[in-house]
Amino acid sequence: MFGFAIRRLLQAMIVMLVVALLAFTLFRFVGDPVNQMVGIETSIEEREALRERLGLNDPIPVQFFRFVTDAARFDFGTSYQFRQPVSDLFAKRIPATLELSFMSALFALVVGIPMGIYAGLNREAALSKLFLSVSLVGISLPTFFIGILLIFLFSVTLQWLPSFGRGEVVEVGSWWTTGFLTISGLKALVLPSITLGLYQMTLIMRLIRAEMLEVIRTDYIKFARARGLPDRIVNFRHALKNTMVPVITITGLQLGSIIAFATITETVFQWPGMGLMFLQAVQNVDIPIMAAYLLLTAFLFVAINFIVDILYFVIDPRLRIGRA
Amino acid sequence: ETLKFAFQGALNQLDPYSLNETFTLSALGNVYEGLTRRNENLEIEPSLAESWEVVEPNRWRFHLREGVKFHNGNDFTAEDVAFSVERLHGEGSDLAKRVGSDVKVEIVDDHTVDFVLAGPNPILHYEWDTWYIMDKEWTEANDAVAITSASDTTPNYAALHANGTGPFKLVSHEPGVKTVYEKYDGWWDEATHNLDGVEFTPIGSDATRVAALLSGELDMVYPIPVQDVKRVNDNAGTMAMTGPELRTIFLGMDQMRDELIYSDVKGKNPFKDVRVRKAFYQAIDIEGIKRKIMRDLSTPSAIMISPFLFAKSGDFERLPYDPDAAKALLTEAGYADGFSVGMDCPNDRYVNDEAICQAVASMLARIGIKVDLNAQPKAKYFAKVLASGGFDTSFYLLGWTPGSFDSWNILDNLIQCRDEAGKGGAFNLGGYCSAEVDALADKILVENDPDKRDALIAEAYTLSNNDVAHIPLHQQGLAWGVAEGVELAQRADNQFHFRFVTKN
Amino acid sequence: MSVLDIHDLKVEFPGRKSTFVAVEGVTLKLEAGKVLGVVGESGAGKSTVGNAVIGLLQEPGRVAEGEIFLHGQRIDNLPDKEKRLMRGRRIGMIFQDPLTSLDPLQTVESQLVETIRTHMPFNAKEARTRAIELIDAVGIPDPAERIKQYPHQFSGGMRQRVVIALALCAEPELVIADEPTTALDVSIQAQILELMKKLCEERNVAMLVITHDMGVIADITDHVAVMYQGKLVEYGETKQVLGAPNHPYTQSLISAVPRPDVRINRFPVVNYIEKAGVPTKHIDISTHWLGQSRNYEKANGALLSIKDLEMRFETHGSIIPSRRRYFHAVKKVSFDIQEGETFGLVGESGSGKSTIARLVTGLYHPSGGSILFAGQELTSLKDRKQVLAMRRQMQMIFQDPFSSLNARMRVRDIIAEPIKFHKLASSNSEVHQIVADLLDHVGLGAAAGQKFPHEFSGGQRQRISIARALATRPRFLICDEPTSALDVSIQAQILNLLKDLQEELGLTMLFISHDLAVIRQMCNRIGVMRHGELCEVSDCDALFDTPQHDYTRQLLGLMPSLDLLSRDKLQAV
Amino acid sequence: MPLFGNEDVKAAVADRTPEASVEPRRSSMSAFLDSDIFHSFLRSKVTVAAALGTATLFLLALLAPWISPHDPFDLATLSIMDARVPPVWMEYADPRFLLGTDDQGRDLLSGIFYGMRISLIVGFCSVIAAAVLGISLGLVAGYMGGRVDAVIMRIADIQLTFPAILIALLVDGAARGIFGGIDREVFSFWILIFSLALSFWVQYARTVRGSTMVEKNKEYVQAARVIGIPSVIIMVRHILPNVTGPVLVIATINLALAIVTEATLSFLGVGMPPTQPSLGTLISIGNDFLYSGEWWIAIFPGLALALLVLNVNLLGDWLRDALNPKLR
Ligand SMILES: Nc1ncnc2c1ncn2[C@@H]1O[C@H](COP(=O)(O)OP(=O)(O)OP(=O)(O)O)[C@@H](O)[C@H]1O
Ligand SMILES: Nc1ncnc2c1ncn2[C@@H]1O[C@H](COP(=O)(O)OP(=O)(O)OP(=O)(O)O)[C@@H](O)[C@H]1O
Ligand SMILES: [Mg+2]
Ligand SMILES: [Mg+2]
Repeated sequence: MFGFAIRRLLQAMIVMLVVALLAFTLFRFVGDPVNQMVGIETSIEEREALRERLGLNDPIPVQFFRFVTDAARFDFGTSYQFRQPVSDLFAKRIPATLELSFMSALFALVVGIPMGIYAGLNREAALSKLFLSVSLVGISLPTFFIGILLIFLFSVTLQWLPSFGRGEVVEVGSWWTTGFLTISGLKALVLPSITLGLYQMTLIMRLIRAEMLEVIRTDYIKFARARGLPDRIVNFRHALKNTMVPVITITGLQLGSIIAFATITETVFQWPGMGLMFLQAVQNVDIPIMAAYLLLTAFLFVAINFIVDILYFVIDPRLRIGRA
Repeated sequence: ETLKFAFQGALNQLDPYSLNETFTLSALGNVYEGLTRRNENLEIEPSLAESWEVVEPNRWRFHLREGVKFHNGNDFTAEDVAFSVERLHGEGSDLAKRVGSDVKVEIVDDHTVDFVLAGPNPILHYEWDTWYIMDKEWTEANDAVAITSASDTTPNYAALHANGTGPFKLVSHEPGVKTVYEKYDGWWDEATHNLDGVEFTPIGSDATRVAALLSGELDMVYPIPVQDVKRVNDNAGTMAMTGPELRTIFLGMDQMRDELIYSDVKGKNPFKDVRVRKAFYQAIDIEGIKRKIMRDLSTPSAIMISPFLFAKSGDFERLPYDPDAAKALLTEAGYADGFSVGMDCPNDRYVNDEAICQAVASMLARIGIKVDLNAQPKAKYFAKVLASGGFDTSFYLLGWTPGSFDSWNILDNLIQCRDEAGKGGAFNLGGYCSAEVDALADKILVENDPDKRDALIAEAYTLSNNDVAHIPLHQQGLAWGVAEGVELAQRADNQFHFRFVTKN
Repeated sequence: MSVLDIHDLKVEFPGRKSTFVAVEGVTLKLEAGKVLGVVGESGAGKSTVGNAVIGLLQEPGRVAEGEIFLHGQRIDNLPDKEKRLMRGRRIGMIFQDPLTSLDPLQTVESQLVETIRTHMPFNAKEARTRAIELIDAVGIPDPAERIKQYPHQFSGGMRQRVVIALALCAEPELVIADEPTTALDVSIQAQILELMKKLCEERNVAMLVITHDMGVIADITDHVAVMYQGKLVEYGETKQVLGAPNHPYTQSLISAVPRPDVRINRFPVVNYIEKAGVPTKHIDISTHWLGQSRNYEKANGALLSIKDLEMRFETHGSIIPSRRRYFHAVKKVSFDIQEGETFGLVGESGSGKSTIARLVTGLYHPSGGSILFAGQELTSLKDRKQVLAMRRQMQMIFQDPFSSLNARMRVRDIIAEPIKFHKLASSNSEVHQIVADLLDHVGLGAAAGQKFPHEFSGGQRQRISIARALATRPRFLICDEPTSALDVSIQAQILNLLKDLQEELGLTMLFISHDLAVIRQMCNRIGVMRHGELCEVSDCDALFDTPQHDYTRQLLGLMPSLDLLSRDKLQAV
Repeated sequence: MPLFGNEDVKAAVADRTPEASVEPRRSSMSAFLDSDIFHSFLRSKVTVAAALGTATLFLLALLAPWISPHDPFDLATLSIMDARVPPVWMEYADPRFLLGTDDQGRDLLSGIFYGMRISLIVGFCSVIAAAVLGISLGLVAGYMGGRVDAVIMRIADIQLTFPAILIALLVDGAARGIFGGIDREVFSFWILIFSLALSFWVQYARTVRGSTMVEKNKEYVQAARVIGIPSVIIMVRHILPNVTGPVLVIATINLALAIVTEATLSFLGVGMPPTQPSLGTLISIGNDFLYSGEWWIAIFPGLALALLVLNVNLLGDWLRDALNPKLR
């Protein structure tokens, strides 16, 4: 188990390094940062001087080395737009994105899992078919369109829920702001969470259904029935637990993509998270922010993957003992 | 009362000298003040300077207001003005041109400052309403004398904090998220507003911004897309304020290169032929654009400046829309079958910029010109077409507001000859060049008599119009959304000042 | 009163086009403490009977007619809830495959406890005590400790014991065992059968054993029912049915069982069982295509000579060599095979038989030792041409007829592939002819070439495999358990076919099997393997009459005694 | 020891029936019409409707140049004065424009036909590119194993950290940076396909790798190796056809996903340009007119997109269940 963790950690580091290289090289070709930093009336000499000062004229490997060593110290440089350290900016934005992602994931799981179980156990039931068809709508419409329609319905027409922002946030400790503690904060979470979670919910529901359908055909489920166990035990203790292994993998990966897809939802709802900042950075060619965002997403993804691997050990005794 | 408003872009940082951009300057203008300011009608008024006079042709004297205190309690003195000039010229300043580098500052006494010029300049103070005076002690105490530069690892204090003399104090600022202001009780002027505080949120998406107004979450949003003006007006509790803006939108053509970069015409540059430029001009149905794209929220323009900024603008007329004449001109120039040309266009900078470019493309298609449209976000667009990108364009759409509200700025930036590197008319992307116009511009700069000056300007416009140096399209309109009970002044330069607001 | 009473049972599976009748007119009786065996070839409906009794017929199957009584109570029409209460409590079930019958994510204890508590009014602690008793009763040492483990920590035999414990934990009156030992090794099979028999007697339980293995029937049953195509064709006391079968199907079945005690030239094939399609054609090797370019130089000495062959598999990879772990699958094995001879390899599962076959064919690269084929050292061949020339002379027939043919290719393409690849024919039409001819020779008929493998039965597919192997005009044929996946009756046909072909073509064969009886019928010399080592090599008869090695003796002892079987119609050599 | 699957049991039954071996071969078409898959298809009304719907939409897209009342790509035929005409059943409508026009005076109906065509072309091309890339890498990784496998799968891991949206933003930016002033009309298409393919291949690679690892241990592969057939041919001729079932399912689902993702990218401004609008571009254009009463500009393309994707997804759903041998 320990050796396994070390190995995974090593792999993760390689992944991160490659991502860093990718991020760095890609961004070297996106737009011209100097144009973003200065106003429209700055002369060409001044621009050139700034370019020199920023090290944008150094040889590429030098720039990359600087990039990696700085990134390892969580120093992603200073944002061209905001004139602030990128790490500070992200520190302020991360709570918003994580709270949104958390709520969406929660929504996806809390709604998706029971629906999936039901549809898997009652394959032919009308309600299962309804679940399946309705959930398809979730993956048939682009996220941004769903978001806009929700705003149109719930904010503009019915005026029940806010259309943008996080509402009132409360500081918890010195580095976290939460919207969970105020009414307006909670209300503000509703529409974006649904928008973001709908797609994942659909996937999770379908995945659980498919896995359920397969598992209930296995010999051990047949044997469990032959032992006369009540349906409840067969379905939940045996079947559901066995569907969990693949479900965890995919859900884990999906969580990673929730954070990435938050970009769009945050744009639609003006949610002050990392994704919104990233998209603005792309538009303004704010290279430090873009680089940091990519590294951060990659890091979150790798971390989630790591946790998923560890979860396997908890769920699947075959691995737990087999590796030790 | 608290005013909650949203703008399309963000207030990225608070240093008043680091970004010469309308919204940033406008937002900071509530906290900081200049020696002068402009009222609702954009007329120059005394602000931190109570009065000024040109004591000698090259010496301007400013009498500073007494008893003014910065938000931190420091007194405002001549020292601060001198310091502000110095800082304005510091490295990384984006507003250095507000005060020419050859201008010397002489402190006469605590509340009198002289500006000594190299030559006469009648428009010296035209842009000083957005040159904000900073507190010397505060800036020095917080180690913020140097203007932020991106390579600094620690942020400049002044980028995150503000200490001005203006009607509002800054309470908190989260870039891109929220900025909170509070009324400054010690303001020297009498407050006509009734606000206790202001909350600003940037909302990038048009639909979301409008929704936030319609749903009653915000008191004011701007800009609102022209198509939503009606909806905002029809909605109970909101209304749209529209008005003319000073910005002129125009098309430019590369007349400098011997061969166009983006065209199927090889070996020569069709835009060097004035008939081709004229054909392009006459192919454009400006009324159609006005009605269908701008929804009547635009003023077709015959010259490159807003009629509000030039008294004689009524003397000019647009070339008539006439596709047949355009076609004939093309034929005459030897392009009977038309040609193709790449067009660069921003898609998030001006009102309906991309839609205008598309419409232009289809109008030109009617006279046989195939336009390959490349519309992109402003950052990428400017990086490509401006000097830093090597003027990499053949045909482009651009908008311009003269910061000084004066035509010389236009001649200087857009019409004057330039060289390959951009010396000269730095934003004359197409590289139009006329020795006569340049000579006129030089005269205009030093002419102190307003009438003579206007005549010279009119002559310059006539010359460049005859050459079809650019194709002026229109002045775009302003459209702000306001909730019921909120009254405010909509300035034509698209600056929003809280001191004009009342809310009940 | 009998424990189980099945009366005129008919089970059908309604299908899209027609209703498939899986079982019809089956009437059986089973007394307490007795064992009833149900035999029959695959698909005869044996499992369906078992499933019908316990009420777990797979969708859309249903009992269409007839009645099932348990201790006189009718159970086939009980409502679902009562059926569930009956399962486990009154009827226990044991499935074929212990590896998949247990939930891999639950400990043995939790599975036992939940079953016990479902059926009996025990609290958790009592249930646990009983679970340990049960595990002890089925002969797993150190039950209190082992019970806390997960299924994958148990060996196959132990898992099957756990399954038995689970089936018995509520003291049912009837136990149904559906092929309870098919997945197990011979030695473990014997232990499990012994255990089941013992438990049955001790607890006075009635047991229904479903199998297609005559050995199992002969060993443990009191009565036997023979099923054929869903019908009960014979039913009676085991001794009587095996010794003097009445029904022609039973007769043919019994005659097809290979025996360790007699060696026969050919298995009597009774046409009742399966139409082999077209009768096989005789091959005249001197004129036939298969005889062409067979002018290999006669090897001086053995055709295949293996010396000190070694094979290690890396089981735990590591960058540091000292931390790598290996599994030694083949240890210093040496033997020779003479031209024209059939050499048999026997041994329990995992003893390294298949690994040797793969090493010889070049699928694996040996870790040590040498393989000489016709005087050529195989492992040192580098030139691709030479390698191909060697490959062509050696072919292999695999164990599993279902996975050894590419399901996406037509049979004629499967057979034509080696011909084309080795350029053994000059034109496409010649290839066609050869393929048709080969199909004729393996008794499928040329028309079979048009079809896909899934349209054939296991036996027929094995014939296709043989045709494919013959297509390169090989000199040496390796058969790795070619019939272990087949019913005895079909096995007999395939073994006959192989024998015929060997005779006609003068093939040399390496014949691998775990079934001593089959080996005895096929081989001239036999090697016995255990744990990767070759324990003993001797002539066929000598091995059976005077085994030298302990392990060989043990193996021979485990063979089910088939004394009961009828000896009619066997042509002893 | 073999486990008899149901399929195998059936084969054994066929074994007993004398006709099995002499039955004349049926044509593949009639065999298909008689197959279980086809019948499960007919049984599900939803699926039949989805198939019909998909076919109709594909046909409309395919025939767009011939059935569209206007040519939305021919700028010369557009008139700005026709902009934002409502659908015919509303006031101020123009009978030339059945579903109204967009902000440039483009006929929406024609725009939808053409837009669907572009969405589908982008979808198909990216799915094919992703499938080719993913299948090849998956085959090689699964068959070769060891280091090759490790490297390919790590690349896949890295890839997974970048969802399609990010990739497209990056690729778009990079392409602009590298090629300078690129011709948006030409490049957007390739950039889209490239980014979508780049983000989808992993699924194929993982699935194919998994099935390949199962298949390569099957005896038919060993038989081919015993014959002497080289690895590449074994991969292509023997393994590939046996691992395509799941690939087909992924491809269907991916087609739907690609179309939706393309729409999202258009919303973010890196999709197809407005001069060659896909459905997504049309929606994101219309999006600006949602509150101003010109709802038809967004809603009709939105409906078309939803219908298209829904139908394809329904087919994919059914295919997934139908092709899954474990569920039969
Ligand atoms: N779920 C089902 N649907 C349709 N037909 C079925 C189903 N289950 C079994 N059958 C058919 O019923 C017949 C009897 O099957 P059964 O499993 O009882 O055979 P068996 O004698 O146990 O064979 P084996 O020795 O292979 O286990 C077979 O022909 C099979 O095809
Ligand atoms: N590729 C491999 N990697 C690791 N171990 C292997 C590999 N192939 C075989 N083995 C191991 O080598 C041993 C011998 O396997 P082999 O297949 O030769 O046995 P066998 O005698 O043919 O058994 P069976 O009767 O089950 O076919 C087994 O323990 C097996 O697990
Ligand atoms: Mg069975
Ligand atoms: Mg083997």
